[in-house]
Amino acid sequence: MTTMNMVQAINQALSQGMAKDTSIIMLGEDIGTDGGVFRVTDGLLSKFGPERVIDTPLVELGIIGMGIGMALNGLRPIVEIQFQDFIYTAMDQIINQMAKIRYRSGGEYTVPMILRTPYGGGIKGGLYHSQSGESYFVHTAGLTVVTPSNPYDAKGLLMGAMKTDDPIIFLEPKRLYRTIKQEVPEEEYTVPIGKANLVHEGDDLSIITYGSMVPTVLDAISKNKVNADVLDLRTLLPMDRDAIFKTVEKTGKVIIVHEAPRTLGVGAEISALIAENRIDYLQGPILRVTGPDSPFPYRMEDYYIPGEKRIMDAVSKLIKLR
Amino acid sequence: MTTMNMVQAINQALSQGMAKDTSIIMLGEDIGTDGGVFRVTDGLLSKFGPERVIDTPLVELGIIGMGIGMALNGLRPIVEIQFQDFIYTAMDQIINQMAKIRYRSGGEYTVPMILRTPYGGGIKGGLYHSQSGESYFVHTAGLTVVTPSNPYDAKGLLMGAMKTDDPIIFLEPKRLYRTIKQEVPEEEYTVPIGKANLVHEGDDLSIITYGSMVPTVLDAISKNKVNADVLDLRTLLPMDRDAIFKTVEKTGKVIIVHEAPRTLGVGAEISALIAENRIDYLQGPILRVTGPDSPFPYRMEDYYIPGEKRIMDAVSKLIKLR
Amino acid sequence: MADTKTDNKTKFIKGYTAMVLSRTLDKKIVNAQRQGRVGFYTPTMGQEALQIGAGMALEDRDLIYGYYRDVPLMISRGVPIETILNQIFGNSADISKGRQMPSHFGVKKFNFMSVPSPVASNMPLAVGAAYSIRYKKENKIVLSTFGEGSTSTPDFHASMNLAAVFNVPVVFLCENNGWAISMPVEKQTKVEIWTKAAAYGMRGIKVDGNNMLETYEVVSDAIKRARAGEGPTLIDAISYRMGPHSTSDDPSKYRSQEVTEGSENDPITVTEKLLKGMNYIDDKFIESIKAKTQKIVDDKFDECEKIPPPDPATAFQDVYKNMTWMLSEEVGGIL
Amino acid sequence: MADTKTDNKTKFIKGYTAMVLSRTLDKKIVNAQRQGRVGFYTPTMGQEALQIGAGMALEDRDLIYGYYRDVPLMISRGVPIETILNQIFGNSADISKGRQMPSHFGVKKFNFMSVPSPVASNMPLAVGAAYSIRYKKENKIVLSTFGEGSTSTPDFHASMNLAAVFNVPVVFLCENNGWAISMPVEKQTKVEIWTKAAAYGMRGIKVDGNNMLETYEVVSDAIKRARAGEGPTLIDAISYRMGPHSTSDDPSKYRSQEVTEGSENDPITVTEKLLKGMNYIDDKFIESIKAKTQKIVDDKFDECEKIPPPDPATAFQDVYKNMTWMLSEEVGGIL
Ligand SMILES: Cc1ncc(C[n+]2csc(CCOP(=O)(O)OP(=O)(O)O)c2C)c(N)n1
Ligand SMILES: Cc1ncc(C[n+]2csc(CCOP(=O)(O)OP(=O)(O)O)c2C)c(N)n1
Ligand SMILES: [Mg+2]
Ligand SMILES: [Mg+2]
Repeated sequence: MTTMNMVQAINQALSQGMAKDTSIIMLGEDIGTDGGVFRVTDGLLSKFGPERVIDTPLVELGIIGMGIGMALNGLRPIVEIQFQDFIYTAMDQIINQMAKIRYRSGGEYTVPMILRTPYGGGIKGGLYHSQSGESYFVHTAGLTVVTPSNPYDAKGLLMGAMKTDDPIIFLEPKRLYRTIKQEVPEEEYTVPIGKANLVHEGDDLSIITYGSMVPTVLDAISKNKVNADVLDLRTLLPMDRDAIFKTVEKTGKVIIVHEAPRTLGVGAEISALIAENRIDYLQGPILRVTGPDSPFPYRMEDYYIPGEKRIMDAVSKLIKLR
Repeated sequence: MTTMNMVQAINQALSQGMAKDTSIIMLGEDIGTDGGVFRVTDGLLSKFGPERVIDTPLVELGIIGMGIGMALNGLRPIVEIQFQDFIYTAMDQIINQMAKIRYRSGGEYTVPMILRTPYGGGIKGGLYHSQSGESYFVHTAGLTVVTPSNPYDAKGLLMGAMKTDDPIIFLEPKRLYRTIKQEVPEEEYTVPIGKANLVHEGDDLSIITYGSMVPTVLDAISKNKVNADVLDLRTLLPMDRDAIFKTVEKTGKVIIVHEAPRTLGVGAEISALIAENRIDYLQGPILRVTGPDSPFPYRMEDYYIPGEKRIMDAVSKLIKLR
Repeated sequence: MADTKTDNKTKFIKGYTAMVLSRTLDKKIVNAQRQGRVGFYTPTMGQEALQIGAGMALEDRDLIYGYYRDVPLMISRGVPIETILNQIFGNSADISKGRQMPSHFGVKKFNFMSVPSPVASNMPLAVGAAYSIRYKKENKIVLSTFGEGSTSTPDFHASMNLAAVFNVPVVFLCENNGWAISMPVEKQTKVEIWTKAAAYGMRGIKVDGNNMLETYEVVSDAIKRARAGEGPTLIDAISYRMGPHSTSDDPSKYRSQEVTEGSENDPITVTEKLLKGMNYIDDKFIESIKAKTQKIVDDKFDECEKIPPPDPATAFQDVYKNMTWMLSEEVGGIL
Repeated sequence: MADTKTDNKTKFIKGYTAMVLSRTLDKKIVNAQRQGRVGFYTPTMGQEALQIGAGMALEDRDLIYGYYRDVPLMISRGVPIETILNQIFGNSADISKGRQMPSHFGVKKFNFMSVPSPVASNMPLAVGAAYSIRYKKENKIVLSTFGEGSTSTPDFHASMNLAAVFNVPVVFLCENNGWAISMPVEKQTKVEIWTKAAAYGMRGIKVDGNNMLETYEVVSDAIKRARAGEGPTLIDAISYRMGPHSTSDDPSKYRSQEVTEGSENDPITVTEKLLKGMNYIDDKFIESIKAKTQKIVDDKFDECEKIPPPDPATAFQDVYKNMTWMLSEEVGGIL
């Protein structure tokens, strides 16, 4: 066990994965000599050489497309996109290629690859270095969407992703890159993809969240002594329906917290799943505490990202019922 | 009044709009000489000339980007994307530019433009000529998303869009292009953007739907004598919350029908809005009848698109309650 | 020398035979579409010489990242016409399980990558595959095909630059048929396509795509260089789209037909003249091969047409290795 | 002749003064960032000569579609440094209302279009604006700037081809500072940037971007052609990014500094030498202008720093002309 932050945990996962499996190869802008703008790939170039840690020209669709082609010919590429905000330039490659090749080829061709990218606000990045665009991927059948909320999960989910035979969008909450330190095993381990994690137990209500918002939620409830289940989804597609239903059945009161804009944010799907399948258990409205339906502001980012006040407003509303 | 199909109605709206307002200008692949692959722009080149009806090279991001630049300099461009399936190549221009310019410029710059594109299945187009990608746009603050379900609305909504000062995604349900004929006024009129249309009234339950699925729903309920409210949303962003709540309050039973995949389809947001605001009125689960979470198949498209059987299964489930 | 000559004779006659098969099949499918027996098709008429010339230059182990107008290329590679027809019908024998629109082939056994509709989107994949070939020290190259209209796309630009920068073993074959649906190449871009290669530091070369032999030479040379680690080439193979863009298209709206079947620029006419000039074939051979081919095509077409559609349940498999719970549930409600 | 000479003298001295102001402001902001007084910044040091040379060639009515490293260009256009500093602080006097990250300017009054982060994404907009200029018969041209790394993007390719095909009045100024974060231009693409113009049938030209006068000439010529309807030009202005990519970047990880302040390739040194050689300026002038400028920058910086942040409520306006009900509701819960 070593104490690590998320950057170190991801770096170690990459390093261990690449050491073991020579079919793993990395591509991205500034990931080599520079070690990545967030230093996540630091040291990998010198360990694995420029054939496996590839500094690429500035063209997201090209490097994702190349990754797909590598995957089709037997490799397991890991592509880094510098900021999730810039991924839209490659959306056709993601939606129409990466996600649909297994299907359209009748299962003849498969795309075992990982697309890593930092997302979310909190670093004073304004409109284009703060977005939480997970919905665009979660709506896309064929993709698997994962996001860790702590160093342990980051390493374990990434090691799991490296063994998966379908394309994975691995969303890294950049705000948490260095804020949480945790004991992380030096050895290899996997955290199962598709399984949520009940990170706090309580009887009064359920808070369902993921990624960057998990520490915020945990802080808010511990500070305010809220007796809540807190479910960290970890995988956004496919979602762990059983874990969601279990906590709903237990508490009957649900708050969903995420940073992405509300309209068709991931919370909409969680809410709809509950309203479709567990409505009889509900003792109140399903509340969403989310980023507003606007672009992400620079100076006022603390107003954008849900914080204690808004979480507690929702908690109070539900607690008051009955 | 003339009897028209949707192609004719849209063509007339474009023609009348362009005749009146010389700042309206059109761009797209094959929209000029060829009149568009669906013939929607037929005759416009000869009426308005090649400076205003522009046949472009094959590059969606370029023509959308050009449209934005035109809008910034005082024009009202209308861009046609040949199939919605191909729009992802331009997603960065749509999400990061078109939708965010008013905001990021502090309101100094605005983008009054329309992006028209046919969507949905039913023409044996397989994976890449059948997609219903509205969720990608509905999740994007800054856009307005409109989809007509009949020729009358198509003309009226489009004429309304031409007078709007923000970017509009105008989704044309290609399956309905020629299947419905209707009386459409020759003169100009607008159908308000942001307002849903109660296309059928009934007391037992509410079916909320839009675009290509409206005729299917109406057929199913009339054939099976279902006593339902049928709400045609017409605008998907922003949604007409009041109309949704009104019918929910009235019937307490809700089915949402759309063709797009279920997970984070527009139905998720409708369901979440109801679960958040009108849960006390509900007498049963909120059901979704949608396309499955898979790409769109060629040969088996009738299994993909929701039909009478699946709609009636949901109706029966709700009717049985109480 | 004598051997090369015999080799060439066999090769070219095989090429010509493939051209006849392609053309016969093409016309058969187009006619069947008019009768409502086929849903959709993108005719290849006019592009046989360049595709088959290129196909002849490839080894079986080489990878093809093609596009929707590559039936002659598949035929030259030896893909059975049943495989092609089953895809056209989307029946239960179709490799892609009836999922893709006709003309969107994929046959892994023949190293022919599954074709997407968004034009040029296969190109970056070709570059990645080529990179992986070198990384794995495989003795293969990648051939990537696309139309001249597709050179305007993001994917073309990305692929050209990446292929050049990484110096990977890929050959880009632009099937320049003069038209992108209704858009003539002159309005697509102001320069000749092959000249675009220079913008990436890549070799670019133009070839008469109606001449199977010349195309064969030029593609062979590019492949030899790629195999030797000398990097990618862009080949601009000039031909003419003799048919409509697709069976949904009416070219009379935007052009007058410049090359008709049997006219002197029809690549089949060109090839017949060439091979006759070399005394490789004669009129009798031509006549008999055409008749024989027609019979084969007619028979195979009828056979494949009879094959039942896929089991609807298969329409929703292969989204992932294992079906998600959402899809299982949804499919449960559908079937 | 005498007049032109006087004109030039005034113009070039003004240009030099703008360079000094740019450099002084740049260093001020970078230092302030190190002290935690500024959130982020992309230094422009090294690119002053080319930007101001270009700026001098423009008319006020011309439109600029620039990028995040264009402070000198804004200064040469006459944008007050308060406007720039208020954006850097994102305070309540900022035109973009504190919404954008520092360096992402936009000043409609000066026809400087709001800057996005995704590189090159302003370029297609520039082409559209240029089209609309011609359509509306306005006597304007568009200048679009971007870095050399941005030539690898989809947006560059799209814009170059569309501008050439439609022959619109746009000038593309590539600010070739040799680096895209850690990527040297030699690894970005195998050719010189200006040669890429030929792939689109566009004029391409290289210029010493450290030479304000040469850049002015070359840009003026391109603008003249654009204004005369002779179409677009790609200008490859060679310079060097003397600072880090941004205040978050540590260039020592990937390069050794090749041009330092005051060295012979520093564009300010180059310009001083040139103008001294023409007897337009002397050391005394240089000294006094630098001192004066420093004072102005220090004062303005302090002034702007004191301006309070925007009212939080404004953070959520301008998403649409009228606020949606969703956003009103959400903002209600936030404020
Ligand atoms: C990205 C994208 N945009 C639009 C289309 C619609 N479309 C299909 S084929 C075609 C023209 C392609 O022309 P070209 O590349 O020359 O190939 P050809 O059909 O002539 O063989 C267009 C515009 C598409 N398939 N993909
Ligand atoms: C589409 C996109 N991808 C990645 C980035 C991250 N990024 C910001 S600047 C930059 C390098 C740009 O280099 P260049 O175009 O040469 O301009 P310079 O910064 O040197 O002035 C990168 C990769 C971005 N802003 N946009
Ligand atoms: Mg073509
Ligand atoms: Mg640069």
